[in-house]
Formats: sequence, structure tokens, C-alpha cells
Amino acid sequence: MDFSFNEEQKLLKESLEKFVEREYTWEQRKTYLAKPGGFSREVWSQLADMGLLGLTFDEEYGGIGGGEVETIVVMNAIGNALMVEPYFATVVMAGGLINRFGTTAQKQAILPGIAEGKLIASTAFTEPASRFDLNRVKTKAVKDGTGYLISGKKAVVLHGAQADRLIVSARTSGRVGDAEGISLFIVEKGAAGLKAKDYRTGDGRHAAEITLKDVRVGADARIGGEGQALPIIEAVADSGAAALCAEAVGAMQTLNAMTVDYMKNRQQFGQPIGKFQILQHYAADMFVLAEQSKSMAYLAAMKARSPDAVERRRAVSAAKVYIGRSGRAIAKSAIQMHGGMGVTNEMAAAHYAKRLTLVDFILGDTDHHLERFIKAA
Amino acid sequence: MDFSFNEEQKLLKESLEKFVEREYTWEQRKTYLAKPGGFSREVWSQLADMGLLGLTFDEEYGGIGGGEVETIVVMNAIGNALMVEPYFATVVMAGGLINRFGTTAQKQAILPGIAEGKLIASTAFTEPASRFDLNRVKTKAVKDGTGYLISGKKAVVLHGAQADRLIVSARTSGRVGDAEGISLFIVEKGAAGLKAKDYRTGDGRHAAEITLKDVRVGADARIGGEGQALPIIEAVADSGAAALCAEAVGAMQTLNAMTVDYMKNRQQFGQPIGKFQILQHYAADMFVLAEQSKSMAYLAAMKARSPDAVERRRAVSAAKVYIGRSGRAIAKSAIQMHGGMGVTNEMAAAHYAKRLTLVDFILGDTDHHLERFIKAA
Amino acid sequence: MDIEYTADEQGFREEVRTFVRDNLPQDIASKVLDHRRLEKSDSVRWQDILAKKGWLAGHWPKEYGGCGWSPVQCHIFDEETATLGAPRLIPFGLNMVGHVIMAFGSPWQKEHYLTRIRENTDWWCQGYSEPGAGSDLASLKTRAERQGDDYIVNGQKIWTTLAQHANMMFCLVRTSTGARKQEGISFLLLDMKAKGVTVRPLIMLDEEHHVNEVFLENVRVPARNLVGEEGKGWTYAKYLLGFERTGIAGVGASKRELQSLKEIARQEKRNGKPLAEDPLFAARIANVEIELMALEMTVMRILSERDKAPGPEASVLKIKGTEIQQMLAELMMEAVGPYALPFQPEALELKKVSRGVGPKYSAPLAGNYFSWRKSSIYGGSNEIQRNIIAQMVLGL
Amino acid sequence: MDIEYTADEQGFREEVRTFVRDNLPQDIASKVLDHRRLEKSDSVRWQDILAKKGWLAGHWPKEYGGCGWSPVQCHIFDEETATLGAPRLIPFGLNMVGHVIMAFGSPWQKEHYLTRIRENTDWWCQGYSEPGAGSDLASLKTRAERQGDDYIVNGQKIWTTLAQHANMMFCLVRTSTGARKQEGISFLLLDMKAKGVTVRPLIMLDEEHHVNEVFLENVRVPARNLVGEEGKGWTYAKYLLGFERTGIAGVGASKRELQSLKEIARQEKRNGKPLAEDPLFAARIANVEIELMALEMTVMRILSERDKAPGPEASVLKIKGTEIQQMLAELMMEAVGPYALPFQPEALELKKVSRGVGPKYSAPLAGNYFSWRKSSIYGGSNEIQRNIIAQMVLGL
Repeated sequence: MDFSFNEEQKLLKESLEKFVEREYTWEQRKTYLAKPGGFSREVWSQLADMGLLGLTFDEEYGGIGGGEVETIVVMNAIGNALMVEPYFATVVMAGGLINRFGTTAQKQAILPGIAEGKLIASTAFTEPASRFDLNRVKTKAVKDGTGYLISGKKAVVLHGAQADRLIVSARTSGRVGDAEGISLFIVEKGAAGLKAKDYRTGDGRHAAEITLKDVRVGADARIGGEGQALPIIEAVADSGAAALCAEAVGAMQTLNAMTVDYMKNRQQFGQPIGKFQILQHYAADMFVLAEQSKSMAYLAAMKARSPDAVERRRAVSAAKVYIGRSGRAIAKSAIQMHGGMGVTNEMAAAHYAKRLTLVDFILGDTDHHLERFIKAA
Repeated sequence: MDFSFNEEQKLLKESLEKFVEREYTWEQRKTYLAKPGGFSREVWSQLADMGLLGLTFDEEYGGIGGGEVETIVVMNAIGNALMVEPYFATVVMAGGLINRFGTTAQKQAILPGIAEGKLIASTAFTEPASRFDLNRVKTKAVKDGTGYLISGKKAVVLHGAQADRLIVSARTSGRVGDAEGISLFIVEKGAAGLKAKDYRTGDGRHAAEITLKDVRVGADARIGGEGQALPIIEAVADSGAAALCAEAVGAMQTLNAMTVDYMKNRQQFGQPIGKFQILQHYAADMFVLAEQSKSMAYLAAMKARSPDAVERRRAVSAAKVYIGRSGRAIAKSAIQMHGGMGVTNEMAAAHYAKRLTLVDFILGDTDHHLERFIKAA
Repeated sequence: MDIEYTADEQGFREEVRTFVRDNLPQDIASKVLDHRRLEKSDSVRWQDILAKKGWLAGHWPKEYGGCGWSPVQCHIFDEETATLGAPRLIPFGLNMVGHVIMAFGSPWQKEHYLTRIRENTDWWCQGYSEPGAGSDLASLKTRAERQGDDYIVNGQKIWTTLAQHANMMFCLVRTSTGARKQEGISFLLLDMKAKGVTVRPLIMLDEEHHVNEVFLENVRVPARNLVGEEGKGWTYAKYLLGFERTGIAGVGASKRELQSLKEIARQEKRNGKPLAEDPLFAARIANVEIELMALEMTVMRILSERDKAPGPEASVLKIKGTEIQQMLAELMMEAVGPYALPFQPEALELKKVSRGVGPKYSAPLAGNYFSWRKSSIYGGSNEIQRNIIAQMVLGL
Repeated sequence: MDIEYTADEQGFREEVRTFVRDNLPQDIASKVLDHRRLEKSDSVRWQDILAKKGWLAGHWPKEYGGCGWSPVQCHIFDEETATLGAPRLIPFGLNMVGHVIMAFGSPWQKEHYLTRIRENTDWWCQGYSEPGAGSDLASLKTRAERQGDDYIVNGQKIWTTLAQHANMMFCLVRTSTGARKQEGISFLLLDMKAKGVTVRPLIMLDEEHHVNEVFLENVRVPARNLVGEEGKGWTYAKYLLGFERTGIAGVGASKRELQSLKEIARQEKRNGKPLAEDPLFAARIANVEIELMALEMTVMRILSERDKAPGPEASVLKIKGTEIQQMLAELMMEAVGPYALPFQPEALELKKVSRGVGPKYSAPLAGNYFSWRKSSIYGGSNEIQRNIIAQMVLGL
């Protein structure tokens, strides 16, 4: 049993920390948020240069063959600095999916582009009425010659309008809610019939509502067997959830540190507020939750690719429940302890609190995963 | 709108307080607990002399015609002093049932006896597998000539072995869980085939497991129409739940006062522990819960006889949920703040905490009433 | 003991309900019910309607032009207006400085300011908190120096709610330095249009502009705008703090929000069934509903003990009231699942509803959740309220 | 990073499991698994079995006759023994005074006492708390005065767990009065059979006899039973406090109790279905299970950072460990519904199971719940643990 990072992982962590210190101060971050699409293409290129955008891809496709631990390291750093680049959507979700389940041609066509920072990609699994159920797919893909015509709506697709490629789940047979009959397709930006309505999310990222109207794709755009995509989607969603857990833990750590710092400096009643026992206990609880969350993020990462699907579901869902709830609780306490400042948009702490609250609504909230955990028992 | 007691009610309250001060100190209470059946027949007689045992009965049967508010006053005082006499089982439950739903002959036969302190009575609704469902009756009553033969088991019957009369629910038709087909019968102590296994409860009262084997009762022992007793049982259980709420509030008030007192006197780190902010906040939360619980106990009492069954269920179940949960929370905090002393059986506070915990399991716990509240919406 | 309303009270409720139904502009009600953005003009319009009816200050004694409503009537009025979607009355004049002026103001202040409050002429804001004086209000530093007939005020106020709309501010200022920091504080009425007043917006978690910083630089305040005696400001502020006993619970508004939550939970689906029927979610709704029932009964109980002086029971109402508001806001956000994420400030405009994404009720809900986080901080944080209960009520 | 056990560790687990299965007396296991009353002889029997195998002090270094198990091995041993129903090892000798003697004891103390602990000869108890010194342990008042080769000890200890079975007590006593109250405290080893020692039972919430008051009246303790230096007792006590890092979490025992809870929830019915399938109850079980998963991972994480000195992370384990124990006990009590009420001390005897009322598992559960309330008070209350985290870890 070993919870330490190896030398490469330590180097990765350090180089990210240095990068953040240099290129991702809070002031710099504000300028990135203001750019088109809500992130910095320059930062994105730098991440590519550091090898991060192909982190988990096989080496023949421009990657460096990292695994879940490397993803933890990066996502943790992203959470620490509240980075807004589309790493999660592009590298973890879309890239991870293609690297694991795509054909050689698909890998060749997409992975090097992602690794080089030239291609943004995202996954479009959620629909307006699906809530968090990955099988509740209404979007249809109808065979048309050798290809398919896809029609339907996808909801809250992260960076959907910025993405050069979208991986879309669509039903080739069966009914909404069936496990069978779901297929996955790669759709290119600018395809006829594809529309993206871009918007910001409450935590400052971008997402989009996607409308597909008879969008034509070739047979070579399909990932996995026809109608057999649900296990792929679930596997990738579990990896994604584990990555989000690591990000959230990073955000908790920074937010806790900021809060303790504020408690040491803010004076009321002639002393730092951190001298008040009730606030000390809030801070202690925040610390405990963050420590336990860190443990759960490790567990999720270690089990995210377990060949035993029950073990995988239990670990990932347990982590998502624990971290979703803890993140929300830490966010509330941090806001409360920052007092008036905590409810303004002016303090960095507020933005960490918002991210920790809203991240719970990506890839399944606490209730969703609690139920999944119970069913997986 | 008026939340005050009228003059008679105030007098009742005062006379009870004086009685407790004189006859129900903590030391006296210990001697009562040690008596056969776990309570003092002398105290019981004194309560009869004060008119309390016929409090809510009609005057022609030796009662004084009080209502729910009078019951609140008494139950609150019982909770304040943690009195162990079978008031709830005898007067509120069994007596209340007969007074409201019995025949004239039944009233004449039983109510004056209760009012005079000569008769102990109880209700036997719960069964070993019924949990808190009043309709889950397996005990059978089979017609036999003009009377019935009753067979079955009844669980956790309060003061069941001390009771001279038991009011037993039994199925005359239908299946376990049906709403129809339940009847009520008065069974006398010593009836052939009736056995009571007496035991103490964790909060120092007595209860019994009752076994009935072909216990013969006449047709005149039936209360209400054959097979039509469930609404009667529910109505009485709701009155009973409201009364338990008032008792619990009384126990909360005393326990809170004891805890605050302890906090003022117990010294650690050179000051009373009540100076520590975290403990102050625990105490403040205990106060808030007790205040809110008091409000809910009033609501339950006021609606316990509402002709609108939905309104009645909503109010009583909401109160039982709120007070069950609050009582448990107050008990935990009180124990915690009493430190080592809080986990010994030597302090009165410990016994209040036990009562507040275990009272939740009488007439339906928090979960049971939460579900009932939701269904009543 | 009787927890039912009297026939008179029922009649009053009907009267209020009918009036609000007939007179509350539909566009304003829609905004409130759908959690959309209220403009200054919305509040002004509605308060003008009430002023015309003579109900804006209905809770004031008749001698000051109010209707002398009983506490129960006030509760009924609050509940009915809130339930039907009326905007919350801006409290700074009506429920705050108004009461201080009634109790401690000069005849001129009473004549001039109370009339203008009652007739909805002035928009007041509250100048209490300062950057270094939040929970520890008494350590405020804004100074007022007497110069002839004027005070010259210098300092900075913060968290000044809706100061951007206000033309008057009541504020606490330091006129001398006493032995205890509570001494030497005075209560001034300050014209926001006066020279030297600068209002700077503070943008909140929901990215909306509700509160401000107010900078005061050599602001000249006529001495006739000093309330009561110089140096007694802390006493007046405390009087005010204890005054608002039951409105703080927000029962009416929370009842409205509970209905809103239930409606959303009926529309949203989880596992193909309405979220309202999901056992875990239904339990959470029921729990907050039961909390609200308890709070309402406690409010009633306090109202019925009217003869008793206002006491620290307000702290119970503050704690529970804000906890319930926050729970309701959180459940509404949770109810819409992935649609908690989109940030759509433009959808907060009534006219632009159709441009939003997700179900029509979803756009404001995450912002609404973040916005309500302030309620456990403002007006004496819930930690301060627990200190008050422990120390004032329990004597610890 | 790798969270799986090594092949060696897996092998060790198998070895422990097999040994416990083959050697733990069935009657003892039944008592533990069914929450029934353990006698002194049960603990002695089991500890004798382990001593014979050489595993009683397996976690001790080899130089003191232990097996030098790694922290992971210790964790595995705890987990396997707990899961299979072995009684918890009485910690006062093995995990407490043993470590102090190893670090600070004289050669004679090491030879004499460590051997007797390892061989299960002595039953130790801990004399720390006093009536006036609970959380504030340093204000203890028991005095020890040097008289020739002896100390004469006078005072009173309280909350002395299982002192009724003990023949030895390690205790903190005051040998002089220092400037700070932590000074002048010494660490003595006291024979419970000595003249002047009186043990009085304290009956607990569950009406069982677990703890005691110990009165010390002119008790003569040979000076060779002073550990280390006079006046350094506080240092040794603190050393001990930080020593027990992960066992405090009680992961193994809580895993066993979780299984017990699940089994009860499968047997009990609510609405005609197993309670385990009731959505609200299932959610509560799942939540405590997830808490326990997190705690176990945190324990592992701390174990794997073995090179770091023992730190205040023990506070995290204490808080979460006891919260989980209490939740499990509460859920088991809730699971049996009305059968939480009967109090059946006689049913706690293994032989008398059949005489109880209700399902056979129900009798001990309410008592078990009340008994566990102590865990958040003893060993440094959870409030003290939060103080430690805030002050020692976060520097507040």
C-alpha cells in the first residue's frame, strides 16, 4: 500500500505549481475569463507544451501514457488554482473516451490534435430531460445509407460551443431509458444542422445547449458497436467523476487555506476572528472534510478503471457523494466565515465556493450517486 | 389567537407543580421506581384525589370534562418531573378511548374506576411484527356464540402486566395490513388464556408482551362496530401522540435547565464550562429546539381532535417528527455537556436523556410520522 | 388557548387578499414568484399603491398616520402580500428609522420624515456596518464633528443595501470617544444627495448589485438631523434591533417559496417520476415544511404574548427563519439538476424569459441560492444570535 | 500510488484469519457479535490464546518480545480480529503503559512489566481523570509525597475503565507544584491490591458496570515504580496521547457493526418490506458506510506516511471514528422500532438469550446506543479534538 506520488508525478505536480504561480495568479485568471470562450488559448498552448493535454493518451498518438494518478495530480492543481481551461471536457472526457474506445483512425484523427492544443473537444451525454441518467437518451441516430442522421437536443454540454469535436450519445434503437440501443458518434464543429447556444455557467465556465437536426455523420464517426455504447459512456463518466473529485479536493484545499488566512487577519471585538472557538470548530470541520475527501478522491481514482464494474461504481459513487456533500458544506462555512466579504463576488474565496457548489451538478449529484451506490451493493 | 392557559388551567399547572415539589423529588422518585410495577400506588391515589385521573372524562363518569389543553398541562408536568405512573396508558390512551368511543355500559364499568385510581388500563395495538403500523394486526378474534375468542400476541404494551383492563385490537376479518376488519375489545386481567410477560423499559417504566390464547370476551366487550375500529385506533393514537409530545417538551425543558445549571457550575480550565463559546452554541441550539418543540406540541394538541382527518394527521405527525428529532438531539447534547457525568446513570439528566430518546419509539418514530405527513399532504 | 384566527382577523385577511389580488401589478408579481430581478420602479410602484390605500405604514400607530394594526394583523398582512407575490417592503424607512424617529425623534423629524416614509416619498438606507465593524458594530469609526449648525461626517460605510436607490440614510457615527466603545455614538439622518457622498456598488455572489460601499467625505449634515441626544446612538440602535420581533422570521415569503419548490418538484423528473415523489427529495421537502410549521407557530406564540416586552426570542426567529430560507433556496437549486449550472443574467429580465435555457423556472435558482447565503450573515450573524441566546436568555 | 495490499500483507491477513477462526472460542465471538455482556474471563481467555501464539503484543518491537508488525499489519490484525468477533484487546497495558515503559521505563520496569503485559499476567487500568480534572486533565490534584523509598499517594481518580478487574494502575500524580499546572506531575505504577486503594463502581447509562471511581488513601508506591523522571509525567502522557494514531478510528469494529446493522435491517420489516429496502433507511445505512470508507482510506493514508512523526491527524480519526460508531449504534436501535424500549439486562447473558422479548438481536441495542455516547466524551472529547485541529494544525 502506497499513497505517495512517484518521481515523475512529483515533477508533474511541481511544474504545475510553478506554472500556476507564474501564469495563473488571480489577476491573470480574470483576464483569461474575459477572453472569447472564457479561457486563454495561450494557457492552453502552454499546457500542451508541458505535455499535459496528451497526459493519458497512448504515446503513438502524441500522449505520454499517464494514468489515473497523473490525472489526479493535474485535476488537483486545476482545482487549487480554479483554472477555467477546458481540460476536463477535452482531455479527461472526450480524449479519454477516444483513447480508450476509439478506432485507430479516430485516435489518429483526434488525439494528436488535442495533445498539441489545436483541438477542443467535449462529450454530450446529458439531455434536457435526462437529469443525470446516462441511459435516458432521446436523441436519435437513424441509419442513412452508410452513415447516420442525428437529431435531438443535448443539455449543458461543457464548452460545447468552443468544441471542435463533440462526442454525442444517440439512440439507434430502443426506447428512452433502455440500456441497449445507445450509440456514440463524433460530430464535427460546423456540421450542417448542428447548433450550439453558448452561455456561461455560474462558476464562470462556458457550456452550451446543442441542437442537432439531421446532422449527417459517416459510419466511421461511430465509437464502439451500434447500440452498445452505454458501458463505454458509464466507464468514461466514472473516470470523469473521479477527476472532478480530485479537482474539488484541490478547490477545498485552497478555499480552506484562504479561510484560515482570513480568520487570522480579520479583527473583530479586538482579536482575530480565528480566536473565537465556534469559528475554530467550523474550520476544524472543514479540515476534517477536506482530509476525508482527499482519501475518497484517491479511492475513486484507483478504482475508476477497475475491471469489476460493481467495485468501480461503489468507489466512484461513494466518492462523488462524499465530495459533493463536503464541497457544499465547506463552501457554506467559508462564505459564512468571510462574513460580508464572503457574499461578494470580489473575493477569490467566493469563486471557489461557487465552483464547489456547482461541481456537484456535473456527472450526477449527491442523490444520484447515493442511489447508485445503494444499487451497486 | 390565544396561547395562554385559562384560570382553571393555570391552577391545574400550579397544583401539579406544588405536588411535584412536595411528593416527587428525585429521591422520592427513586423509591417509586423500586415499587412493584415500577410506580407508586400512593402517588396514583393522590393524582386521583386531585381529579387528574378523570381529567378528560365526561362528568357523569367521574371526570371533570377537560380537553386537550388540560392534557397538555398534565403531560407537560409529567415530563418536567419524569413521573413514571401509568397516566399516559391509563388516562390518555385507554380512558380516552373509552370516553370517546365506548358504550354507556363500558364507560360506567371503567371510567369511574380509572378516575378513582382503582383501575389501571392500557391499550395493546402494537404486535411483534407490526412495527408502528396500526393496521398491521395479526391477532385474531373469532366469533364464538355471542362472544369472541381472541388469539395472538401484542408487543411492548405499556404497563401491560399492571393493567386491570387491556384494550386489544384484533382482526375479525380481512388480512394483515387491511384497513377494514379490525375490531377493539376490552380484556380483563386474569382472563383465561391471557398472559403478560412484564419487563422494564430502558427509561425505567414497565411494559409487557401479551399473549392471548382463545381468550373469551362477550359481545359487550367490543368497542365500536365490528371490523370498523381502525379510525378509532388512529384517532386515539393521534391524541396519544400529541400527549407524548407535551410530555417530551416538559422533559426537554427540565433537561435544558439542568444542563445550563451544570454549565454554570462545572469548572474546567479555570472557568465555568458555560463560558466556552462552542458549548454556549450547543445550549442555544437546545433552547431553540425546545421552543420550537413547544410550539409544535401546542399545534398537535389543538388539531388532535380536528374533524378534518388530513389536518389532524399532518399536525400530529409533524409534531411527532419535530419533537422526536429534537428530543434525541437535546438528549445527545445534554449528555455531551455533562461530560463523564452525562454517561453515568447517577445524574437525573441521564434519565431525562433516556426518556427523550426512547419516547420516539412509542406510537411511531420520526421516520414513520415523516412518511405519514408526506402521505397526508 | 385557541390557535384559530378570530372572525375579525379572518375578515382582515380576506380584505388584504382581495386588495392585493386587485391591485398588485401582474408583472411585479411574476417577477417575485419567478425569482426574477426587481427594479427600483417595481418597489416604488407597489409601495405607492399601498400608500394610496393608507396601508404602507399600516403597522404604525394611528397617531403617526398608521392603521394601528395588531401584531396578528401585521402577520396576516405580511403573509398575504408575500404569498401573492408582492415585493417585500423596503424596511429601512417603514420598519427601522421610522420607529426610532417615533420613539426618539424631534417634532420636526416626526412631521417631516414620518410623513415622507408613509407616503413613500423617501427611499432610506441603513449606514451601520463599516469595513472594520461588522459583527463588532460598536467599533465603528465614521466621525461626525459639530461645526456650528452642522455635523461634518467622514468615514466609510459598507454592505449598504440598495443605497444606489436611496435618497436618505440613517447612520451611526462617532461624535466622541468614550471609555466604552459603545459610548460616543450618535444617530444621524443623512441626505444621500449631499456633497461628499459617493456610492460604489459591491457585486454579490449572484453577480447582482444589491449592496454598496458608501464613502462619506466632509459630508455636511444639519444638526436638526441628529436623532435624540448626541452620544445615545447605540441605545437607539439597540432599541431598533429588538423592535422587529416577528417579521424577521419571513414566514409569509417562505410559505410562498415552499409552494414554488413543490411546484418545481412536481415538474422535474427523477427516474422517470416526478421529483416530488422521490422518497429522499420528498423527505427533504417535508422536513423543511415541518420546520416552517414550527416557526409559524412560534411566531404566533410570540405575537400572542404581546404584553411582554420585545425580547431575545427574535434571535430564535432569525436563526430558524434564515435556515429555512436557505434550505428552500438550496432545494430549489437541487431540484433542477444540471440546469443549476447555466448562468443567465439576461433571463432575470421578465421580458426575456423565452431566451433562457432549461425549464423556465430554472434560470434564477442557483443565483437565488447564492444570494440567500447572506441571510445568515447580515442583521447579526447567526453566530451572534446564538451568543445572544446563550448569554442573554440562558445567562451563560 | 497503489491502494491494494501487497501479497505479503494478503498472506498475513489469511494467517490471522485462519488463526482466529480456529482459535477464538465460539461463545466469546457470539457475545461480541450479538452485543452481549463480556466477562473478565472472556478477555483473559482470548488474550491468553494470543499470548501463547506470541501475538498479544505483536505490534511491539522485537526487542521487547513483540513481532515488530508494520502499521499495515497492525491494521490488518485489528480488522480481522474485530470482524470475526474477537473482544477488543484491553489497551491499558498493551497500547498505553507498555509504550511509555518502552520509551522511558527503567531496565527493571521493562523486564518486569513488559513481560507481564506480553504474557497477559497483569490487567492494567488508567488513572488519569479526577472529579475536577476531566477535559482539563492538567489540573489534577492527586498528590504523591516521597517518604524514603516510597511515594505516599492520596487522591481520587474517576472514570477508571474496568478498574474492578485490574491489579495494576498507571497514574498521573502531583509530586510538586510548578508555575504551570502541567509541571510537577509524575507518572507512577500502582498496585491495585495495595492498602488504601478502594474501587467504587459507577453505573453507566446502560446500567452496566464499566467504569469506576478509585480512592487512594495513603497508598504506598515503591519509588522503583516511578517511570522516568519525577515531574515529567505530563511529557510522558502527551507522548502516549500522540502514540495511538490509527487504532483509535476503530475501523475493524465499525465494519463488523455495519454488517450487523445490515443484517438487522434485512430482518426487520417496514411497510411489509425489509427495512434495508426502505429508501430513507437505506440512504442512512449508505451514508454511514460511505463515511466508513472515507475513514478507512484516511487511516491507510496515514499508515503509509509512516516516516512522518505521529501528528494531530489522530484527532481526525477520533472525531470521525466515534461519529461513525455512534451513528451505527443509533441506526441499530432505530432498526428495531418498538423493541428499542424493553430493558433486558438478563438477556445480555449469552445463556439466557431465549428468555428475551423481541427479535433475538434487539435486547442489547438501546443499551449499546447509550453506551456509545461516551465515546465522544472520553479520550479527549470531540470538542477538545476540534480545538487541537484548529490550534495545532491550522494555527488559529
